Amino acid sequence: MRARVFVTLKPGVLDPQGKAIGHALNSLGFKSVGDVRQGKVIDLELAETDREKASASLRDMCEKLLANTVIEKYDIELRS
Amino acid sequence: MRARVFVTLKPGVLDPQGKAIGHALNSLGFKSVGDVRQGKVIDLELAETDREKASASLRDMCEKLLANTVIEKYDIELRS
Amino acid sequence: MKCAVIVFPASNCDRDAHDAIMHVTGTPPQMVWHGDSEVPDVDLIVLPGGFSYGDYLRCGAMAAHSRIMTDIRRKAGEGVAVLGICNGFQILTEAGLLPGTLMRNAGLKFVCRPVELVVDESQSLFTRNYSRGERVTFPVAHGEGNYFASDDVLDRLEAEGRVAFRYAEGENPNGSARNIAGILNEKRNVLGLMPHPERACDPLLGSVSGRAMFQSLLEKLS
Amino acid sequence: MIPNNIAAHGLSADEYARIQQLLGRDPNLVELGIFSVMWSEHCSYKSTRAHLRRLPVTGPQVIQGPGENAGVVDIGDGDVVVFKMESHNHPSFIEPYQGAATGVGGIMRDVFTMGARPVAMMNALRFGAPDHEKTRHLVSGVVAGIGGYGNCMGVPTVGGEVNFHSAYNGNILVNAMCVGLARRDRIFKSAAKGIGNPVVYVGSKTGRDGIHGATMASAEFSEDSEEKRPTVQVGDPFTEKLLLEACLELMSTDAIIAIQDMGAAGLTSSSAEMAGKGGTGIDLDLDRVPQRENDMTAYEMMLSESQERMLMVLKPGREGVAETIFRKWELDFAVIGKTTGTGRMIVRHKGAVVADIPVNALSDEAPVYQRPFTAKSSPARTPVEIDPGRDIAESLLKLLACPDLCSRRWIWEQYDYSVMTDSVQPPGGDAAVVRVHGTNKALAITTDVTPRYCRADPFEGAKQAVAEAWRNLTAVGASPLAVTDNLNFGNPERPETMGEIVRCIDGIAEACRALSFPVVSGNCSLYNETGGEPILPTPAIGGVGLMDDVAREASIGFKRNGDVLILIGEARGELGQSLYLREIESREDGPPPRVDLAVEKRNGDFVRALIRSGRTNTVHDLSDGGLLIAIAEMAIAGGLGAMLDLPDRAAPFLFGEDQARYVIAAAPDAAETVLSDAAAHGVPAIRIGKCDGDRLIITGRLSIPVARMRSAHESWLPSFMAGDPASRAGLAAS
Ligand SMILES: Nc1ncnc2c1ncn2[C@@H]1O[C@H](COP(=O)(O)OP(=O)(O)O)[C@@H](O)[C@H]1O
Ligand SMILES: [Mg+2]
Repeated sequence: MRARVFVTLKPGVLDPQGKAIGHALNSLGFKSVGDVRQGKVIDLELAETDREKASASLRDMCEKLLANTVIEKYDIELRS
Repeated sequence: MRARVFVTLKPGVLDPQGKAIGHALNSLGFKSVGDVRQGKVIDLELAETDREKASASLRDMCEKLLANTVIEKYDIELRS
Repeated sequence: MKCAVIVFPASNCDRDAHDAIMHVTGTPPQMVWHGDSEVPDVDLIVLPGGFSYGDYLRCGAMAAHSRIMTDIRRKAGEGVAVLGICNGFQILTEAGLLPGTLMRNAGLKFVCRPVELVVDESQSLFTRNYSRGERVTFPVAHGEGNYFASDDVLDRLEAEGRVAFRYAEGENPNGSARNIAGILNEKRNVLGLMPHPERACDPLLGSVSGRAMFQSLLEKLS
Repeated sequence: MIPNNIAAHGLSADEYARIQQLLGRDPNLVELGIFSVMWSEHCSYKSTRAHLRRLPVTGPQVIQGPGENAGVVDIGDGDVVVFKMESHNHPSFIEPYQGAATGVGGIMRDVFTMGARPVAMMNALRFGAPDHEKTRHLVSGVVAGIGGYGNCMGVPTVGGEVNFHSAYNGNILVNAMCVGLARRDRIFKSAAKGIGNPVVYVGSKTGRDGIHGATMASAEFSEDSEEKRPTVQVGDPFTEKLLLEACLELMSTDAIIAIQDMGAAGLTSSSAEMAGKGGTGIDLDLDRVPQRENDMTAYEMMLSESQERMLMVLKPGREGVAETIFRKWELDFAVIGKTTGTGRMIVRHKGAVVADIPVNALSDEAPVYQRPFTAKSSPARTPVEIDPGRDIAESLLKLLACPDLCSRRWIWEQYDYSVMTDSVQPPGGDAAVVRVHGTNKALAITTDVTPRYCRADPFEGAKQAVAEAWRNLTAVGASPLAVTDNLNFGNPERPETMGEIVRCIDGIAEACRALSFPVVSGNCSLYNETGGEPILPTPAIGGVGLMDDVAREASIGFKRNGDVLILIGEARGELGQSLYLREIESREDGPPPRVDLAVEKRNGDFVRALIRSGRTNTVHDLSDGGLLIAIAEMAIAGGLGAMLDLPDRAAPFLFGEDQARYVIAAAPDAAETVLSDAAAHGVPAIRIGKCDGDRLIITGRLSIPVARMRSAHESWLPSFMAGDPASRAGLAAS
């Protein structure tokens, strides 16, 4: 099974990089760009066929390692 | 309109981060984890209502700034 | 004073920490491999700077799960002194031994330069040889030293006198909240800081203001 | 073999015929690939080899000259310094971050392969004109890449050089130098000796990274999907750091017979070179090579340039010791073959022999060319006409802020220059000073070349590059030891370019010989040209010197009010090819300054003796921008002004780039001795003022606050770089 995990900053946590990207886009002439936030996406191959088990295990991975829950939240997407 | 841009390494390009994450997950006991690849996700607010135009503009942003097309590819997702 | 320096994969200030401790205290610390299950019986554990696990995913995130960390957590709980410098600080926050986290520098670039710090708290194992308000110069060298915590946590750190070092006004190299450069845990036996005291122990290198930290520890822990 | 395919592999018809003759048959595709990389300019030095023989490479201090992974020089007490410089120009233009990062990784491997721990990195960079559309993007990516790799390795990057010129618009130069320390009796080499010894692969897995561009065009790959395309090499400094520690750990045992990093042309060149040098044959079994991708072909594996890999020949029976160490560091380890007595390189894949080539056909039989060249004659030494009415203060401030003279702080603050706690002189001075850990000795390191001089007069220009490196080492108090060079030029098949190569090599040879400054390692990077426009000839010189007592070092910053300023060396007012001409008069012409090597040596030896005797610890050599710029830099570095009393106040005197000169500052009583000593040694020396206050003053002509000079000097690069969206958005390090 393949899975995709999104790790993004919690709302309210300042994202200097996202802000910098927004500025850069504006100065490149993309005037319609407003707020920008940057996060991570992690694609994993799992030797697991049970969706429930895969989900649970991914949540566990996020809590333990993939996200820093002081500032980040995560979302899990199972694929195929 | 809100948009999400995924920037990920092209297949075949070495992903040292992904490799290290996979390794770390394995040694944390997540034995079912195989290949891992890490990418970026960029969420943008756009003051644009036309989906076509938004898409074109996002592609342009990716080519010009958001992705390093020598080693990365991008995918665009329009939301709402 | 018995001391251990932990070596993680791609620690790179382990030797510098070793030498500074040796230089100031006269006793060489033991170098302890991250894969070991136990730290020997010591008075001070140092988590050195570097790029443990390449700083991949998040700085310090993978090292925080090293085998040795279980014992470090236990010993810290028992009151053994723990000093995390730079990457060591990042590891301590990732391991939950210190609150908050270190985000990417506000300037988005790695920054290496000597910076002026103000000692904000001299009541600790680590800082008792400094006086409060004293200015010291330590080099920084990091890409992710921008200290972040919620306002409550920051208020509490300040109220409890747990901000050990701040960047002097106008010197903040990374955008860190309230100019915080180093903090103590609640029991005040764990210190994490981004600047490098071990690079400030030799007059040839421009500053010796790091020595007082190792001297404080030596006097208190011997 | 299809003619197209031969051309796509960069081989000429004659070369192909020679291959057929050496093999006694047509090569197959794998063999063609192997020949193409081994006979490439990069690996075989076919255009330069005949000329490089003219360089002086020996001396009592030299332990290993050119020919191994890096040069080795004795620094006493059983210690040796190991160093080399290498280019990663083309990859850095394509992908600046990864190109520069893997350049750093590659040169570090060259040094630790020899058994040395890297202790310092330098980088010599050339970019296009500041207003060229790609320049900012390339600067931010290259600098981030160098920092990204070097910082993670924990090796301080302590200096370098940067120039901007439109001749580099389409071909930037990224030359990285690594300096390491080893024990004299623990040096490792690459000659595979003995028969039946295991050949071991360690480090990262092999992928389709950076496979020779020819693969794109060759038949076998024409219908490949996007997935199978060769890719840009991505560096993994984390793995390299583990590889470094693991290799040094293994080197402390006696398991290794030979070791060679896998650099350009990876497995092919490392195995062929080890066997070639050892006079053995080598058998490789590609099925045992750790692979990152599925279904890799033999061709791909032999040509892959995946980073962070090493090949070793071990003593039989020591595989276990080695494997334990590499597993501890969580690195791949595989026995992939053995040395043989056949003198052939035999490669097997999936049970079949896919290549069978006499080893000497790849090395000894590689082509060497005497390419035709036209050597430029030296330009006439007619006086350079300038506008005498210009305001000095304005010229000074303009020069201090110009791209080639302004402060490089924006760059070096992105490099961890203080890790390892031995960087006694960080970037910003004439040479970096790095203490030999745990001793009172120190190394001085510099990189130099002035390409505009080399374009005008390749011979004088190359002499100047060596002289400037030697002078920079001298200016901190070091005895110059030896040189590594990085010869960056355009297309050698053009006689004018070949002429530049030949004359530059002659100039280096002459200067190195005169200064007893032998060349112990180096690298050539040719074909740096786009659309028929070659780069400026850029023979970068990396110099290393030794100080016996690190406490006796000199630095450029003014230190005390009242110190007397003395100009050492003769001022002729040479403005040809000067920055003054270029920046103030908008002209790049005239002859470059003359280099009199005997005078250079005499003046330098005198200055070094002054530093060692403690008469001065404030010294700056004169180079780009001349006397007034040097004094301004000294004032800015020390935060202290000066009151000047000069015999001449015209631009040629103030901004001329005459060689063999220094400005020193000494306490008043020491200054008297300096002047009389100089007279006794026949060294021109005149008093030119004193350190004083917070302004630079030439009574009646000039009075500028040091703070004003500092802001002019410090602001250009940061404000220039602020114009790069990717840099501002922090995306350089993607
Ligand atoms: N790319 C770079 N990386 C680090 N330091 C650099 C770089 N370029 C220049 N520097 C430093 O800036 C200072 C001035 O450089 P330069 O003008 O080339 O010196 P010099 O004229 O003495 O050779 C030196 O200390 C040099 O090491
Ligand atoms: Mg100089």
